[in-house]
Amino acid sequence: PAADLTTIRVAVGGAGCLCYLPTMLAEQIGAYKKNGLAVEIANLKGGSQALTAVLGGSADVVSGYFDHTVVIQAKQKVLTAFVAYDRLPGLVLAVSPKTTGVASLKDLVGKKVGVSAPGSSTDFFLKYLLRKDGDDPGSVAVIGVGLDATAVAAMEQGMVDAAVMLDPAVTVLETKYPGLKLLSDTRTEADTLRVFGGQYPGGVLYAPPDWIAKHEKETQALADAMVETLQWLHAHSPEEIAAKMPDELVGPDKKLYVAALKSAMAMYSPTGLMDEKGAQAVIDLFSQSDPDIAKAHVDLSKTYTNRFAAAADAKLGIKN
Amino acid sequence: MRMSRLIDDGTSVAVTSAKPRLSLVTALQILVFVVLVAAWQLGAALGWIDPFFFSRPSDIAAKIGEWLVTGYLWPHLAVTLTEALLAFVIGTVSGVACGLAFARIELLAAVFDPYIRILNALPRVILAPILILWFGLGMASKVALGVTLVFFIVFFNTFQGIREVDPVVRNNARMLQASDRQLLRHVYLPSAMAWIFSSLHTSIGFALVGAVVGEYIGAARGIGYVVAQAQGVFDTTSVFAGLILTSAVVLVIDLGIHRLERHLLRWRPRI
Amino acid sequence: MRMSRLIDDGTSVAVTSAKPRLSLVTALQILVFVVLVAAWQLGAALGWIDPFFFSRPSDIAAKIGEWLVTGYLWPHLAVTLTEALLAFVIGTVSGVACGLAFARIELLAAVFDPYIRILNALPRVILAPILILWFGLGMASKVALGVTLVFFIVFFNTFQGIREVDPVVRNNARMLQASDRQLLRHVYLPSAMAWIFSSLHTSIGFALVGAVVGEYIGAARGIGYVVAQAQGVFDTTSVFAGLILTSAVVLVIDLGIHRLERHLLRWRPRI
Amino acid sequence: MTTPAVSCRKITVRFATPSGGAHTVIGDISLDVEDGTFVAIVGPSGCGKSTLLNLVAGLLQPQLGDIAIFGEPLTGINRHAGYLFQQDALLPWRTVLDNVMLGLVFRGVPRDEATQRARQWIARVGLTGFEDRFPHLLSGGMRKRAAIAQSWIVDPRILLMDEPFSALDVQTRQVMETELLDLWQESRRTVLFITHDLEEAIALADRVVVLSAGPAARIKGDYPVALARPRDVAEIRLDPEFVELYRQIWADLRDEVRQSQAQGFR
Amino acid sequence: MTTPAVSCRKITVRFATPSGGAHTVIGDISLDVEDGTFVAIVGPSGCGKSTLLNLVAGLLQPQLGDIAIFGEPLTGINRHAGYLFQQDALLPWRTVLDNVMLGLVFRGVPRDEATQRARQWIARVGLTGFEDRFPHLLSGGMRKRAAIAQSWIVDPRILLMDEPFSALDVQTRQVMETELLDLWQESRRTVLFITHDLEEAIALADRVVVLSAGPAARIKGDYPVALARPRDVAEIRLDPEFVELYRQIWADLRDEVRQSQAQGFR
Ligand SMILES: Nc1ncnc2c1ncn2[C@@H]1O[C@H](COP(=O)(O)OP(=O)(O)OP(=O)(O)O)[C@@H](O)[C@H]1O
Ligand SMILES: Nc1ncnc2c1ncn2[C@@H]1O[C@H](COP(=O)(O)OP(=O)(O)OP(=O)(O)O)[C@@H](O)[C@H]1O
Ligand SMILES: [Mg+2]
Ligand SMILES: [Mg+2]
Repeated sequence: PAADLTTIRVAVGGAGCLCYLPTMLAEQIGAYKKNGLAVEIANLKGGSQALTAVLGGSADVVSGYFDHTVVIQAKQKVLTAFVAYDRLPGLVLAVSPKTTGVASLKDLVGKKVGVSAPGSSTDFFLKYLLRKDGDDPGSVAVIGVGLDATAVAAMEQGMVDAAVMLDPAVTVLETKYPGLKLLSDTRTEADTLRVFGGQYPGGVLYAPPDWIAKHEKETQALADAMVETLQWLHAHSPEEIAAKMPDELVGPDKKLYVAALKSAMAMYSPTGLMDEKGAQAVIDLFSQSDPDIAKAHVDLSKTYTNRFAAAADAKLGIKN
Repeated sequence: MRMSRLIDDGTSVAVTSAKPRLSLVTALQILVFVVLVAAWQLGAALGWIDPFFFSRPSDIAAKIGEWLVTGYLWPHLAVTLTEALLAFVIGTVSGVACGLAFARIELLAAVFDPYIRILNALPRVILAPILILWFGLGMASKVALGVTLVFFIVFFNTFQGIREVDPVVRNNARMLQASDRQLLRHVYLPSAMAWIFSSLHTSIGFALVGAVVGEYIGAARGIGYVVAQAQGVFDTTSVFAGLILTSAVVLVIDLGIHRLERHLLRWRPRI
Repeated sequence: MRMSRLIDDGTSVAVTSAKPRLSLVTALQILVFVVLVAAWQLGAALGWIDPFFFSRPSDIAAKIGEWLVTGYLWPHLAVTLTEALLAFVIGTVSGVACGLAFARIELLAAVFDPYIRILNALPRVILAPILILWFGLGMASKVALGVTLVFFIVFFNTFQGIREVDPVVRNNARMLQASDRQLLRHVYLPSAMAWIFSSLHTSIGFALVGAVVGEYIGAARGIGYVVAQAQGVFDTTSVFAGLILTSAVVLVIDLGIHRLERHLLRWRPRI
Repeated sequence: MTTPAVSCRKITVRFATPSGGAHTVIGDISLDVEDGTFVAIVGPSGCGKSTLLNLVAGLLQPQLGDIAIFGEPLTGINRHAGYLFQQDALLPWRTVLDNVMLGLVFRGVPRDEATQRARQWIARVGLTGFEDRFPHLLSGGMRKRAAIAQSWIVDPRILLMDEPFSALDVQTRQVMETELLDLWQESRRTVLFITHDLEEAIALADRVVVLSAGPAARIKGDYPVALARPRDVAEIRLDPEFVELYRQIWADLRDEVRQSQAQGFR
Repeated sequence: MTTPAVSCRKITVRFATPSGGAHTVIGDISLDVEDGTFVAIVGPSGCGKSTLLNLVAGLLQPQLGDIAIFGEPLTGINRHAGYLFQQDALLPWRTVLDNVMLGLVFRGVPRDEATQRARQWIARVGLTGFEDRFPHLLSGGMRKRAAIAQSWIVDPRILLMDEPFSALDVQTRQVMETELLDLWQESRRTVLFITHDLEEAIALADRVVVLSAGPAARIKGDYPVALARPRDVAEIRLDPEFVELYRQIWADLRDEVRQSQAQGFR
């Protein structure tokens, strides 16, 4: 009965992004309910807004990118991730179909490159790639183009020469322009390893440590639900997953959704555990890009805990 | 153009430049609608308009039909309308009240004038996260956003409307020993009424904008939420369907305002 | 309260309820400012206000100082102001023109009335992607967004202002054989001037809102871009610094509008 | 016979009442005014005099009947007429000078010439020194005089005047009356002149039309004034013919006013 | 000696001119009005009559001099005065009935009683049947009559009237004049009455004050009218005493008007 369920308010920074899919899928397959939770998902315009909402107390838990827990430490706030459901970041650096002559990162110098918003994970990702390649990040003009239709339009019309994008936007473009040039595709493990030298966490559930301390039971239940969902996810085909998702999240083009899901499947972690190397990679990346974060000496141990996910794995008998 | 409304007794002569006839107006309105929609549909069919970005009228109609049949839309619409109406009422009442106070108390107006202008120039949408902070992710933050839009529109018009009062009429009431309250009620408010109503037409739209944008930035339900989600999955049809439905509803509310205006301003000479 | 402005010749008697003296007003304005800033700073120091969300006045001032010294801000400010001013001018001119046309041509008004209201009720921010699609990521899309906000505010007020013209004055001009153009220029426009100016005060703010929000959603420069970047890395200080600076600039523009208004409306009885 | 300047045939005007009924203000009036005649219209307050002038000006269309101006049916504004309104009708956003020259500006007279002619007219109505005042800074009588200059400067073929002199003191009024007669004598325009002052009506007009009390006002009497021209508006009131005419019309008018009062007063 | 109802001491009023200078309208006027007297004020158009009434009403403060009402210095609105304005001053958003009862409503008279008294007054000014009309649907004279009822109904101790009857036809005017005299006879209020009609001034008043032509108008003459009361406003004009007084004041006034015209006209 609903009365027995604890209500948890989860803020998502853009529910349409496939990177956050497990959050919604858990609701659809009844994983939250099974674990005694009633989850209310609020959709926010971006990850930073979701984070702000949690810090301000209007939501309990964020389903968002892990890197925010790193960035926020520079502001003397601590947020702790307790389930990492993406083991790859899913960021793609694609070249506009209108632009010719861009074959490598070097060719981007002096060009306009779109990111979802200046200062966002996509922005940092771009700068990290450039720096790693030995280019000056200041040599490209960064333009905020959002994540969805705006980004697609900007690429299609050649308003930007390249852009960092996420799915399903990448798949939309790939379907329309089959030969789309991708300079980096971290939806694949290979590219992720090449770029970051290890797994690199994308979407996680995180919350303030004192909330976790006060809500051990609920946190564990969330972790349990999430790991169950991940297991379910890997046990089903993209078509079956798409069938479970609500229409408004699948959108009008089911084929496209399934296609996007296919390329995203590798992204989802089967265990919900954080890879320490990956977490450290995030800190390194951001310390390089942002002097404030470098100064803050981010404490890795505060940014995540594998305690809950490990317990969930144990319950389900998953071997790590 | 006539000096006043005349009674047409049927046998009468033709009257020059009368109000356009209702049936003609309706016919033209429908014509405009049909032309626009047909152009859109045709443009999409011929590939001039990319349906990926602009959808198709037929799809939108189908989507609206689907929503109405499944009842998917009602709870979202109800939330958005409640927010918009609350924002409208709160913004209007506070705008009129502050407009009155500022117009009547010169010192207040002089001192706070720059502050009001600064607030009016603040991009509220950027402040939305702060509003969410204060008011949470529920209705309150959307209402607050709407109020920040409505307030200024109503405020500036009320303020100016009050200052437009005919000084002779005002002096007449003062000589008839109207108290300050009575002056407000019997002179300033009725005199400013045309101004206030003019701002209401703009602000009902902005109240809805506030609600929808607020939901768009962060919410768990409402039209803005629906639209944001649809935008995230490239469902342009739903985006347009949501926008069109809300506009239609505002149109109905605005009609109500128009009726009220006609009643309250029936004392004015018709032009 | 006085019927009209009197000349004060120094030797004269005390005049009741004169305009509040300028120095007093300035003093009070500064007082309000100081109290607000002090409360803010103190609140932050005492932990009542979380500087993470609201920053501190001292930090904001330091940030503004830094921007001014390094010159970081100027190009962004220039872009935003250009966009806002363009939106303001285009929106105002088209709003006044349409307002005039609608007020003068009854059929036009009757037929397009519902369409104007629907457009007014559309949440423009959601349409921003479409505007970007049409106008690109440069200035044009921001100007367009600003125009969609300014236009309606000016339009509704102009429309109403024209209808408020004193019928006797209008008939007098017609009997003096004013052509339709002359009627517009000599009667309708001056008569609607107070209405138009009232809407300008609101719309200069909205022009800026349009520019900043447009940049916030997608741009390579401008205050909105700066603010979006700062918000992305939780740099509240820069967010507030950006907002405050733009507001200050709007204040200056609004002052100019106010001057112009005073000049153009010098014929009115002072209350 | 020449075509009359103004010809009203069986005019009826009704207004809607707030309660939804109809209020017949003018009931079946026919009136011809020959070109070049000076007609004064008198009648009780609220009987429909201004309404009649609005009809001739083309600002109002009758429910029944036709109006012809110089033989042409009147549609829209009467392009031959100048109208001095009963109410304040100066453009409040124009100075006295600009207001007075307005009609000339509308007719495309060059600015210099218009200014010069306006200054002359301002002098004739005694407002020299107030050229650059806005209307709200003038006294009631001064506003009226500015309006007189405004309507006379364009020298219309038909001059409609609604109580032009009632806000003026006796002396100023005589000056203005003399001015009007001089003007009329020169150019022989057609004048329709509403006044409450019967002496003024007789002193100025060729013909005095008495309207009956409303509702549904009719023409109660129509008196030719055969007094010699040119007239001295002050002296003529002592003329025995004048006195006799006054007595006649007054008797007529008094009945009307009594009736109107019987309907309205007490 | 009793305290005067209105006492003006060395009043000077200046207005700013558009060119930035000062225009002295009233120059050093002193005027005492005893309680219960009926004072008529005459003077050339634009000399400052309305300005003087605004001063007494407390709507305008003089640059120099003091005004006392019943011995008390006047600050702000004059609470003892009712004011019938020269311009249209009815509330346009109120019907005739609501306008007339406004003063009573402001004073807290119960609605029923106020309505009833307003209806009586509407009848007295001959507007029965027009109670539910808005002002813009009335003729000029009807609006003026409604305004008269509006200002008389509250029966103020001091009644200020600025050309109340000039928009009325001769007969209605006589009715209203008689009405005013009756009212005044009953309650002996203090009346300040501006008119352009010298006959009216003498017929009604205890005292006729002649203002000089502006700028800086002064009191040119102050004539007591010793005619017996009660008076018949129609008959009294034939009284030899009346005629003599008229001649005297007229001579005085004519000089003023001539001077004002010399300054302004031609
Ligand atoms: N626009 C209108 N709507 C309805 N009734 C009107 C309108 N204008 C005038 N009337 C009515 O028509 C009648 C005649 O008005 P009109 O102004 O012609 O009178 P008038 O003879 O000029 O009176 P006065 O001498 O007082 O100016 C009045 O009863 C008035 O109430
Ligand atoms: N608000 C004002 N500002 C400047 N000048 C004014 C103002 N009001 C009146 N005046 C000037 O004061 C003078 C006297 O005006 P006032 O209205 O008192 O005249 P009046 O005697 O009532 O004339 P009338 O008989 O024409 O009504 C006029 O010259 C007028 O221009
Ligand atoms: Mg009239
Ligand atoms: Mg006056």
